[in-house]
Amino acid sequence: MSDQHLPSSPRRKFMLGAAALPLALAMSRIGHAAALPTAQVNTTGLAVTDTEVVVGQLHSATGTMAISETGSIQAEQLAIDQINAMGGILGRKIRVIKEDGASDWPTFAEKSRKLLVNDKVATVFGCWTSASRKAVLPIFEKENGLLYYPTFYEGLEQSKNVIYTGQEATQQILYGLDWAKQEKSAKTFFLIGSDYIWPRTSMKIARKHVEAFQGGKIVGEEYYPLGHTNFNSLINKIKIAKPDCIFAAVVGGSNVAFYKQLKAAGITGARQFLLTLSVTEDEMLGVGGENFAGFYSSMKYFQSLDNANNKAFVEAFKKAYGPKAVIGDVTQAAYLGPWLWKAAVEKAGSFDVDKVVAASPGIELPTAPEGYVKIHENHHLYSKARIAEGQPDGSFKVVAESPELMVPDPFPKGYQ
Amino acid sequence: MSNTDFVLAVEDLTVSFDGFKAIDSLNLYVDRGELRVVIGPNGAGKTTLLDLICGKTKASAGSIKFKNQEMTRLPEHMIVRAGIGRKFQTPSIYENLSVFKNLEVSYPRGRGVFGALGFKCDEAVKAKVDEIADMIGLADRLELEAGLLSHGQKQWLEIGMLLMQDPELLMLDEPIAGMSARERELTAELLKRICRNRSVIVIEHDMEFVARIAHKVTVMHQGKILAEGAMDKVQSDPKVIDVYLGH
Amino acid sequence: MSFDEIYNITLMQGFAGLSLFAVLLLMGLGLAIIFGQMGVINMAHGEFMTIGAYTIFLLSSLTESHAPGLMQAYFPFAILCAFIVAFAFGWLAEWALIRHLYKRPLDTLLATWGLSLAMQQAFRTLIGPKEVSPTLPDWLMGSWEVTEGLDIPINGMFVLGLTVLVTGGVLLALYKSRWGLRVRATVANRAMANATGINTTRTDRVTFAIGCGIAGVAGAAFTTIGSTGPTSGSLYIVDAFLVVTFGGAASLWGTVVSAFGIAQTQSISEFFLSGSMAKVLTLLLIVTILMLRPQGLFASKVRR
Amino acid sequence: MDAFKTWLDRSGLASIAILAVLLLVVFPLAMDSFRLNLVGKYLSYGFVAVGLVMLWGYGGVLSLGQGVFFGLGGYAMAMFLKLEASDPQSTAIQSTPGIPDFMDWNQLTALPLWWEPFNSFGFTLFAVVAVPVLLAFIIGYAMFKRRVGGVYFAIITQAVALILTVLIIGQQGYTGGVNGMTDLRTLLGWDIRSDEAKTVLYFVTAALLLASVLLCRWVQLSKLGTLLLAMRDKEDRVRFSGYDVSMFKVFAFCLAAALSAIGGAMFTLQVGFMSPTLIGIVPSIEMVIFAAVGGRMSLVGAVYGALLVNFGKTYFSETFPDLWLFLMAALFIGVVMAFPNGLAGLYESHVKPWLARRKGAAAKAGEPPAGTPGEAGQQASAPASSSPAASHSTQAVAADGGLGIGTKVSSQSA
Repeated sequence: MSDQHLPSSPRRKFMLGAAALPLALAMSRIGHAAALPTAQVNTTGLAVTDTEVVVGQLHSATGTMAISETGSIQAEQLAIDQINAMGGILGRKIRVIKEDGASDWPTFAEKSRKLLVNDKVATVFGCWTSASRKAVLPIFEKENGLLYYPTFYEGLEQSKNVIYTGQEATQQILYGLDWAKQEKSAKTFFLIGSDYIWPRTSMKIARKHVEAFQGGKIVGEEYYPLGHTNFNSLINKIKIAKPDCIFAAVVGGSNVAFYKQLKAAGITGARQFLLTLSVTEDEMLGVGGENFAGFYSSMKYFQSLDNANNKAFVEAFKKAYGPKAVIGDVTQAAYLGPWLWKAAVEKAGSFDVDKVVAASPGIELPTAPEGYVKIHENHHLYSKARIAEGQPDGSFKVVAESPELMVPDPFPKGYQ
Repeated sequence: MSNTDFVLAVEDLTVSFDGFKAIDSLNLYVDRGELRVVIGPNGAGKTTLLDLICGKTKASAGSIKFKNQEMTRLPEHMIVRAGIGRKFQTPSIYENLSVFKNLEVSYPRGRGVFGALGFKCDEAVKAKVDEIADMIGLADRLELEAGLLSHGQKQWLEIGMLLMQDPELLMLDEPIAGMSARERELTAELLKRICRNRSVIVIEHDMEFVARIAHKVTVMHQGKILAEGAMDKVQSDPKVIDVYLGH
Repeated sequence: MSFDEIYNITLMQGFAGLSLFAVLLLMGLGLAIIFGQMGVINMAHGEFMTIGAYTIFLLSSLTESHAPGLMQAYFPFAILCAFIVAFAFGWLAEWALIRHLYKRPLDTLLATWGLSLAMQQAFRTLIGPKEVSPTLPDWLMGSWEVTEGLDIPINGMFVLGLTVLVTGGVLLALYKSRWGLRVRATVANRAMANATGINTTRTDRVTFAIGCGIAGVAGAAFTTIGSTGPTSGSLYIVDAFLVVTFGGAASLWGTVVSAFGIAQTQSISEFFLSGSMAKVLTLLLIVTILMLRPQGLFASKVRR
Repeated sequence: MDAFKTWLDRSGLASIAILAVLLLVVFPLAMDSFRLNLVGKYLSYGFVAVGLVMLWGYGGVLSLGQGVFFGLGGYAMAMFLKLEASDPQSTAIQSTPGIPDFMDWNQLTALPLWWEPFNSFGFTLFAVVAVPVLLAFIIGYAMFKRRVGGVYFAIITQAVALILTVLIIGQQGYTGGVNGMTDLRTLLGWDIRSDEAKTVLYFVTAALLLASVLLCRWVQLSKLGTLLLAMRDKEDRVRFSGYDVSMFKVFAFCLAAALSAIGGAMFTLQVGFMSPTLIGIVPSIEMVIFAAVGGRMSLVGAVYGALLVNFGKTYFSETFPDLWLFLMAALFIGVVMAFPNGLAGLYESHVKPWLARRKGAAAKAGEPPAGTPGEAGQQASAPASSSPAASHSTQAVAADGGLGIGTKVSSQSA
């Protein structure tokens, strides 16, 4: 995919979107580079030359997580290509070094060290699972690198060296639960998750919110091992508990099995209200629209979002990766990474990690496909929460949107 | 069961494989210093008998007493340590090790894990190896890789490995199979020397050889003892003749 | 809770156990044949299942785009194709790899492991790294509502029926057909079988290919209840191994009993405990029994 | 005899010495701190491979659960480091300061009792080895006493690996779950994340590994080593020579477990975290492949195998991101099919005869023709005599190795 194939309209929009930057600077690249010599924009020995800046991309292209991470790889690449087509950052083209984390946490650690220590990359876009992020985090902190992390996650973390472009748990959960109470009159909830930190933390927050703030009741809470494929016993327990709402955070291969078996047991959207934190358009490919129709998903982004930014983004994405390509929440969040970094670098006038980090809080991106985002002091994004209903053709219909931007709160008081 | 002076007292021994009784209420007594030969047609249960005595096969019923000590419940290595040595039908030696190593490994010291770790090949071991090598006629072959020995030499080596342990009862399954006439003669000599201070049970088909070495002969048939006694007496037993000719 | 509800839940829970039994048996069967009859550990078993699943996906896509009218009918035909495709790849794998390693059974394990890596990457390259979802005929979806509140999953019944069919077919073939006779003769005494004119090389190849073919059928059937992706096979392989190990490897009967035991233990404990605890409990039980009876439930009785 | 033995000794030691020079001198000089740390990580897998040589190559028993012991050793070390990293000051943000972060996330309010001993470094060092060895003893005793071996043993160890993974992931309040134990910082106040620390840890790892190789070599040369080999080929003969065969296998299993555990502990120290992905079936099989590539009969080969496969993995995945899995698969299959004795076998069957031929050609004149007709014995006793005849013996050995028996190859290479 090369820059000249890009449709002109998104390019113009993104140029506008790089808000702080005067148009003239972007157009006269050489003048810009001369105006900002490498010695000035790079004082810490990063891989930045007069014409080029090197960044790293660290996802699983192989192994079990490749299913999920492929979308992020594509979106980041798209954003970088678009930025390069606009003339790059501070007059320098972005060159990407791709590393394969291979769904293996020690490999993530090894590759992140390689990117930071050997390749001296200016920033890294990468990771998907919490485990991979936890594995690389000490390395980013030690080597003072910068990571843009795209996945919605459990929170309970805030690092100088990470910008979290997905939702932390409260942003994703609280609005959804309130909506469930108001619109669906849900009073009893059955919580189901895969057995690891993200679902457990999410469910802990959900339980607190339902019990302490909504006066609702949790009638069941269950966790199943990752990769579990048989949910018939669980489904019977749900049938006994008869919850108003099934609140689910099942991931990976289990996800598909869960929805196929729900459908087979007669639990469909028509008969039961289900709200999930873990089904995006990507998961829908495997689950199949017919198995999820009528269920609801709580995310900050859906491919069907109706705004100009998103239309341009979807068009560019499909142009690059084929008409059948789909965009899930994390894919969009990954797409934000390079743009947020660009904005911060340009605001800082430097590639130095410390300066970029210092410039980051307050960075706005009005061109984001999800609408508008802004980086909070705590390195998470202000963003809106949305609820969408699964359609039989595998798409989502957005049915609700939080009126205000949700403030990121990775260490929520009262939910610990 | 009774206390006896016998080295080996097998009483009412029975083993069945899926209902087939390979050994059927068998009684057998072996004296100290005796060389007993067990003969019988194929499938009579001779090898199974040795398997039972050395613990390779577990008995369904009955008792095996060695020096008045019950053996049927002991694991194989304890039976060996009690003083019963067993040579297999096909020579079973460590083909990749030298003759010396083969004998050394069989020396009854350092049999535990840590004993084996700390085992030193001292003068006593070497002396014993030399003594046995001399006895089995392999004194000039000590450095040879055992796999390169002739078939007869392998048989002797295995006997030698058993002798390293000074067993009080030695059981040999067809020790002269595949040997030349000259080797058979030497083996007969060897056996005679061996049983001077221990008991020996030999399974053999070659009647000439049996006549040469046996003190006493036991004839087995279908898991039972058909006849027992001196060679000439057994040979003239009509039941024995019937079994051998009938098959 | 009313009596009716308890009655319904009990029935549905009983069926849950049965359908898990069917799943476990179907995934273990191919492995058990290859392992039990040939002593070969096929670490690529999961990938042969994936081949079956992708066959269904490809055929469903083809049917959808070229002959939408046949959507209701393609599935049984696709399962047959899954068997044939997996059989063919199994045949190929035996010819290229396995036959050179019969004297070194542990090495087959390493070689098939390499094979599974290559197959996973091939799926990723050829079909794509993301999951896919074959369109299933309507009659396979949803539940059969016997009475109000009593839903029996149709896909569960389908898998159960298929398992019975395949298991019956295998047992019949093994004990009644010429092939079965040859296989059993080869297992009992290879040299003798050769001497009596059985082409053991061919017998091995067919046996391995049949094992892979059954894996393909399993994979195909599981598209109704689980995911289809490059690494889907790895979701099943471990359970499949446990079933075979626990059953005692040498006998198909053992595999059946072990699948039943594990399925019931897991299904019942999942109902009364939390999911993760149930898994741990089941596994601990398996290991404890294996410690006491390491040869598995149904060890072949051999004279040693 | 003595001449032969010293020759054997020396031959083993020579290759270990070359390895030592490579690890302690060449690598540190040739590599930057980043690559050296990577090698250090690979070497921690080397422990497992060395253990497998003893268990699989010598003992004839293949375990597919070595990741279990690697993991237990690693977790024991990680628990100590995690406690040290979780002092009340650095965890002040938690609801319960002073306990590891993942416990706090899982609503634990006090350190579980069984974690307490891991506050002591001495106990931790003891536990690193003792816990895995105890588990290996229990499993080994139960299995080997009942004469379970071969393929079946392999599968059962695999099941154990699976169970431990599920347990650790399921009990995340106590173990950190899928994420494992991360963010380990200091060892007795010494920052293990600094470059100097990593270099020191590399040398410690390399030295420990060399010590392990020497230890194993010593075991191989003892009567126990001879017995292990003997058992592998003629188990009944060993049993009926009065040895409790099962206990020797248990010993080999425990030895391999202890080595794996040390490797795991060194891994934790060098990489800075421990996670269940290192315990399961996949890493366990990979570790077997390290040993297979290096040569299952050769201790030094196993170390080279671990290095080579991991270098290959790193290099291929950096250079051919789309193809690397195919290349790795080809490597595994190729080694198993074509070189069952791995690199060491290749060396024994091709390089060594070639060297010997070159040497032999020079010294040929004046030597009597080796191997008198009908007496193959002359050949086999050759290793005891001087070098020219050695070419004959190695050829005999090579043929043997090619058949996959390879015992002789083994007893000569460390």
